[in-house]
Amino acid sequence: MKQAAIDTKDVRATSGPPVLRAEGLSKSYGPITVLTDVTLDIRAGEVHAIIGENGAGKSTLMKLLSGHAAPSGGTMKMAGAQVAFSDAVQAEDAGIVLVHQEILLAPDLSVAQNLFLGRELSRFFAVDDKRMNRRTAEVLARVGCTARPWSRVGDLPLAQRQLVQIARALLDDRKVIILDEPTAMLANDEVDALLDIVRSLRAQGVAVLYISHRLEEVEALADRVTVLRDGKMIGTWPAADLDQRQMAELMVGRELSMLYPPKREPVEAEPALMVEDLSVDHGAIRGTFSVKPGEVLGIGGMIGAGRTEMMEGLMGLRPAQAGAVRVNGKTINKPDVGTMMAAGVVYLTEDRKGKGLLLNEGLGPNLILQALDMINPGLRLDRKKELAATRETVKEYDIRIRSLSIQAGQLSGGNQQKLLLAKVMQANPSVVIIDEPTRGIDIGNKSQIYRFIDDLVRAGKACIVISSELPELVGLSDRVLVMRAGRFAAELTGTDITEQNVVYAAASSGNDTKGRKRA
Amino acid sequence: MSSAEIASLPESEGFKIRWGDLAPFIALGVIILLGTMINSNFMSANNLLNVITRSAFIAIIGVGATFVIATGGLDLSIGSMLAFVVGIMIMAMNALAPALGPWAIPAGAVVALVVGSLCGLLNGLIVTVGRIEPFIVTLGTMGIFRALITYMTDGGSLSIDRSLRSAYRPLYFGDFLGVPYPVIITLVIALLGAFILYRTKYGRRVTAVGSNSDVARFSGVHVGGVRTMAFVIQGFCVAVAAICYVPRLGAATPTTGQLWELQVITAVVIGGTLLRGGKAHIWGTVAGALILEVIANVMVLSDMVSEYLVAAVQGAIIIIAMLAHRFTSSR
Amino acid sequence: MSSAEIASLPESEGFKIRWGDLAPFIALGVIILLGTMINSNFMSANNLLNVITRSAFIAIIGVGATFVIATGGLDLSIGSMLAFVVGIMIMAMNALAPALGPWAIPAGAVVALVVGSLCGLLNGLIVTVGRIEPFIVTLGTMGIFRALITYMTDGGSLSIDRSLRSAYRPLYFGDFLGVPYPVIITLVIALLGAFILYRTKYGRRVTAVGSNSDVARFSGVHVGGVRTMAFVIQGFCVAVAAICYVPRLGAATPTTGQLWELQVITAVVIGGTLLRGGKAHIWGTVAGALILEVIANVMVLSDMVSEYLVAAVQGAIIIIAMLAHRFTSSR
Amino acid sequence: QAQDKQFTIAVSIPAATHGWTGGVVYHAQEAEKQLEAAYPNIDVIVSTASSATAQVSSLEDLSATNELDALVILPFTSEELTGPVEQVASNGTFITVVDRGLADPSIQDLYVAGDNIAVGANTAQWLVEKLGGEGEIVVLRGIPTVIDDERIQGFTEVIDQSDIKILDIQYANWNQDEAFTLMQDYLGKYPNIDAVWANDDDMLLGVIEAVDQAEREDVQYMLGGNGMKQVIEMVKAGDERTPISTPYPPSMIASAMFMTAAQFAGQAPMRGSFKLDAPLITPQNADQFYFPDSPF
Ligand SMILES: Nc1ncnc2c1ncn2[C@@H]1O[C@H](COP(=O)(O)OP(=O)(O)OP(=O)(O)O)[C@@H](O)[C@H]1O
Ligand SMILES: Nc1ncnc2c1ncn2[C@@H]1O[C@H](COP(=O)(O)OP(=O)(O)OP(=O)(O)O)[C@@H](O)[C@H]1O
Ligand SMILES: [Mg+2]
Ligand SMILES: [Mg+2]
Repeated sequence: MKQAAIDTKDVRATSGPPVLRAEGLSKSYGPITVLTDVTLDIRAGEVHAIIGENGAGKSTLMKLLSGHAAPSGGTMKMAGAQVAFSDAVQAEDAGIVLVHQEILLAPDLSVAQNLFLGRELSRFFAVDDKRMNRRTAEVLARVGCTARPWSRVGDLPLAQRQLVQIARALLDDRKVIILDEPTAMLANDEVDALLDIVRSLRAQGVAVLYISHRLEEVEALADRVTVLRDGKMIGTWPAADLDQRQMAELMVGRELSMLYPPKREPVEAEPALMVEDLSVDHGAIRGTFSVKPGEVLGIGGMIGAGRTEMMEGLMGLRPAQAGAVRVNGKTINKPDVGTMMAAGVVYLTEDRKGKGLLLNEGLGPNLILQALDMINPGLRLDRKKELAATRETVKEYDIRIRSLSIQAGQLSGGNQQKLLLAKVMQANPSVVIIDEPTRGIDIGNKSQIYRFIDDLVRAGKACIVISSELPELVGLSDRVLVMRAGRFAAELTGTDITEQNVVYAAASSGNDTKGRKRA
Repeated sequence: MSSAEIASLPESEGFKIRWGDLAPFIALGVIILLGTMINSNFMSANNLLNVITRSAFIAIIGVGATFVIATGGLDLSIGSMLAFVVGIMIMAMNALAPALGPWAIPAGAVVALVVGSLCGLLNGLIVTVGRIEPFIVTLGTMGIFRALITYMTDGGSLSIDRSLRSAYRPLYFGDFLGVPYPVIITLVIALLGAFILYRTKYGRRVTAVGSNSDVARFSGVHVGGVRTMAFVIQGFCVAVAAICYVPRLGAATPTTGQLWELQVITAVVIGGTLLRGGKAHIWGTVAGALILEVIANVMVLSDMVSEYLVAAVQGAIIIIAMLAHRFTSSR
Repeated sequence: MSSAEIASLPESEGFKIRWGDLAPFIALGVIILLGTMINSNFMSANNLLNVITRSAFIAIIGVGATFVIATGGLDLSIGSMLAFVVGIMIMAMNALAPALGPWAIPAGAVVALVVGSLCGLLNGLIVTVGRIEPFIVTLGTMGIFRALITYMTDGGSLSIDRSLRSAYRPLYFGDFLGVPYPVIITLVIALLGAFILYRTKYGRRVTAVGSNSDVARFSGVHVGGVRTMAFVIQGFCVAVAAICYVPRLGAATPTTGQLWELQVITAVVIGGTLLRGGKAHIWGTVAGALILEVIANVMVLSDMVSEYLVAAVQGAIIIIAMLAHRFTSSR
Repeated sequence: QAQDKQFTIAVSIPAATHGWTGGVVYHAQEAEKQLEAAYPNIDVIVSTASSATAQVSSLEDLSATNELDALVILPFTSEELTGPVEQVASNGTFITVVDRGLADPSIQDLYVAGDNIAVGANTAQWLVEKLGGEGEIVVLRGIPTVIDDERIQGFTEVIDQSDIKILDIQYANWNQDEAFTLMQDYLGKYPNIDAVWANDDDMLLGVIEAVDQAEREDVQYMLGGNGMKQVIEMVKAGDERTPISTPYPPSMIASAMFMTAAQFAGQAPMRGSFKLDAPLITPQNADQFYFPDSPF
């Protein structure tokens, strides 16, 4: 996978002194224990990968190490001396910085303002914007982010925001840098750039804690691997001793079956969804496409190619006009989420925190929000049905929780994704558009989601999958459309669907997402 | 996780009553206790009935305000809107009285409900279609309604026809099995509000919109519609309060309902509804209205503060009550 | 705007002025145009100077309110706080006058600044340490300050010593090179506010806290401190307004500054600052204060509307102005 | 003065925020119509203001944009308006002050005064007589302003000389609702109340409602003030609990306007002070104080 990223594996001595040592760390939220007795040491100049299933407690452990949460038990030592961080700032002062799995930036501030928040540079009494912008531009360039230092963060695409977060961690010299799923929102080029950065950090003697569900990255990068399962530590191994399959099995605690289901036979049918000359954001994005029942249509392209915008436009979530939209032969005049859903088309957003889930609501309200009218024919809300649907979903989608009264925001990232998927499926759609289906999903659950999509399509439904993860796109799709700069650049079918072809089509006329016209 | 484990997960329902949600009721209890200690007359049936009956207005309007605030809105026009609706209702009743006799009262009430809902609709449409901050919109309509009632009363007062007065009076002063009608009406409105908020699809959408309007939009919720409807509910509740209000003094004046908006919003917030939206407590609002009314009552009954300082003590008590319930209920 | 265009722009700064940010100034222009058409006297130098001078109060307090609102707070107590500070200042000046003569004026002004800042500190501490909604806290302190001024004036009024009157008067009525002092003070306060907000670390943190307080906290920003400081700045600005206020009216009464909070918040919001925090426009606030004052002035000059309806027309104009600039500036 | 010259008279009064000021606005507007009809060369500009600050602003606006020959003003408060009116007077404008005198009386050319102290004192006098110099009473105050202050002052000065005890005194902001609520609480607090003084007829209506609801027989007298239409009707009808009121007619603004206009109509130059009496309104003389068309 991620071909470009994987070169010869650099095996390194991992006997440096521990810069940070956790002893018997545990964490509970009220009666719920999410982490028990984790002992771990992190050495200077190593890349230490933490892997585990969704909800295993990886992010929680990282929050403890970086002062974002206080442990319920256990101790931490730096260079032999016991430390306790009362907040993230203390940890940062001690040289430990965490890049969150979720985006944590102030949307109203500029990139540079976010990067330097809390430690602004100043001259006399005034902040020195020039210098901060200059330094921001430098780090942004280093992580391969094309955003400008003065762009408002709230206006940036998710991937760019992720890079900004990483850039923030690189601004000062650190002893320990923790990256919690930094690549989940990135596509190939950015991932490569990031891996290079991690390697150079290691070369400078920085300890990097690295969390990823992309095991190929772990294999390519890590010196040691620690596996967590159900909040417990399974063990730490030199990365050289494990291959991807072994890692996966250690995480899941059982043998894994095939990742991708076998491809289906091509079907002959009228398209389930037909979109003619859709024009989004005043023509910045245009395209015609259709998908048949029993087909998975993959949409590839680089970040910023306009895939998300195209689908949001189709659903009436941003200004758009279409020549024609037909669902199962029926013409839809003015598409919006409601009418599209009634016609059988649903869209699963890539921004699960901002646009997908009500983070401070429980599972039930989130689950049934979209399909309220279908689940409840009258005006009344049937809470029994809601509860039943919630229980059903927790089981069917294997959402790992310890109490049904948990809030969506308290779920681990991967479990949030599953809840979101379950939410759009409540509407019982015939066409499902999924933007980044497995963002932040562990390997065991990935195959589960793939199987889920396969079942769906075999049951005669149609599926559009937008994915920046090439193996996924290739492994799932019956047909792939590749977008470049707001237009469809290529259509691949059958054996033409390969990672190389997608990459080539996505980038062929140069790396020019910048040239894209915006209104 | 095995399915056996899932089945054994605790029921979510039984879990819903949280300590924090009880805070306004506890605060109410404490203030009542205080009142009892300060003046022995406080606990007299008569005094309690007076206070509870009086709180009906703020409570009824508060139910509507809970909807608006839960969607992330705010309505500053409610006090003036009340005055305007009262004015229109009295004019309608007076005009209909010669023809309909006492039936002019229900007819006027219907007029009030329609006018109130329309006023709410106006607010809602300007906010959603015009996409202007509710604060500004309702500050504007506050001025408009207030000016209209001043105009309608010529700056003086507009009283209900004598012939209707005695037939209408019992709606405020009468009771059913000892429970004053305004209290019954408050209960009905609060029950209805709670039903809509907690037991209907619309209620779900209200909290969804208030909690994250983008998520709601992406889930196919018609955000503008939900918001507008909340303002309409608010207008309807104002009209119900107006219907209970007229039999009490029988007149509209330019000062009718002045500054009630602040009282209503305070009641809603004391009740545990978040001003930024997404969380709504109908019964908390009712408790909040009672708290305000009881504090005012206790202030008059107690002999301790100079008349100049009543407002200060009242303000301080509200802050202290909030502080107390913050520090008792915070984990 | 295309990214190509962005790239061709010079350095960052050129980017900051957005079309939407100009909206309040355009609205101001339109309303001035309207005023000119309605009454030929509107454009007279005398009238314009009066209006601009008068708007100083709301503008100065508005600068402080911009800080509070930018952090996601709200201060309803400003009107009463003004009255309270005016009262304390007059008492201080009168007490010092026999000893200090005209020097009692600057001494009293210093007292006012200290008292104002302390009042703001009080609000800020209750909000941040007590973790209570600013709406409730400042509603409470609004009652407290109002009661205190009522107490201080014994329900009547408290006027400044005649001996100080003439020495103090020029601060409102005088001018420097034709520019009235209140206008100069407003400019200084707005410049200072803009500098603090846009050019200092503290200002950065103000918007960060309003935009996302969690992020700010993780970044080592002392969120409570920033919020509290914003309230202190608000208190300071109220005191500055009080210093300009006294020479104009010479007395404090229990109704001084009543409902100014609504005007100030309106000015801030019209100016483009978001009520939810995270975005602040000092100069927009100043324009907003001018807009409100010009509308009131035009209402007085035009003889077209019944006295009763002035408030209605004023409310309608504000809404229409907001609607207009929404629809002209939307993308 | 010559008939062909145009005269401008500005009238600055409080906005109609409650009953009495509503009456002021009404009478000012009526007088404006009558004056302009009677004297084509006189232009009357009526301007209302909702606070002292707004009144100062409107004074500035009026004098900046018009050549004012006369200003008729009912000031919000004495102290605050003194300076600004002085400013207007310095341009040679004829100043008529209504109701509340300025802090510096030399500024005003004509003063038509209501006597708020007398309103309180006369009512108190009557009460002392009726109650035989002893008893227990409660008082409702208006909005904390000079008018309210003066009335209360006049009232308490007289009461203090008798054995009547003022049980309680609280603000009800000249608002019917608040008066109703406050009276309910008074009734709950005090088992015996001989009389109530509401200081304003608007509040009196709320008080009566509360007493009626409580069916309290001990309350012998409920008195207001200002001469509101509804209350005069009660007085005329010989109501036992409200047999009197005190006039504080909002029409004084109209009188002031007519007197001011007389300066320019040429017949009668008028200067000096005209103090309106606050005689008791009794069933016998009530007709004189009854204006069925006024909103107040
Ligand atoms: N505030 C909280 N209250 C209760 N439970 C919580 C809270 N935060 C996290 N949890 C629970 O802790 C467990 C571990 O979550 P964590 O985010 O550490 O998982 P993770 O290993 O990072 O998973 P993923 O790969 O999906 O990101 C989950 O079951 C989650 O629901
Ligand atoms: N170059 C750019 N400059 C500014 N905003 C951009 C740019 N590219 C994309 N965006 C914004 O990012 C969001 C998502 O981007 P888009 O739909 O183009 O990405 P995509 O092709 O779906 O890629 P991915 O979802 O994998 O990030 C949209 O809101 C879009 O406006
Ligand atoms: Mg995680
Ligand atoms: Mg996308």
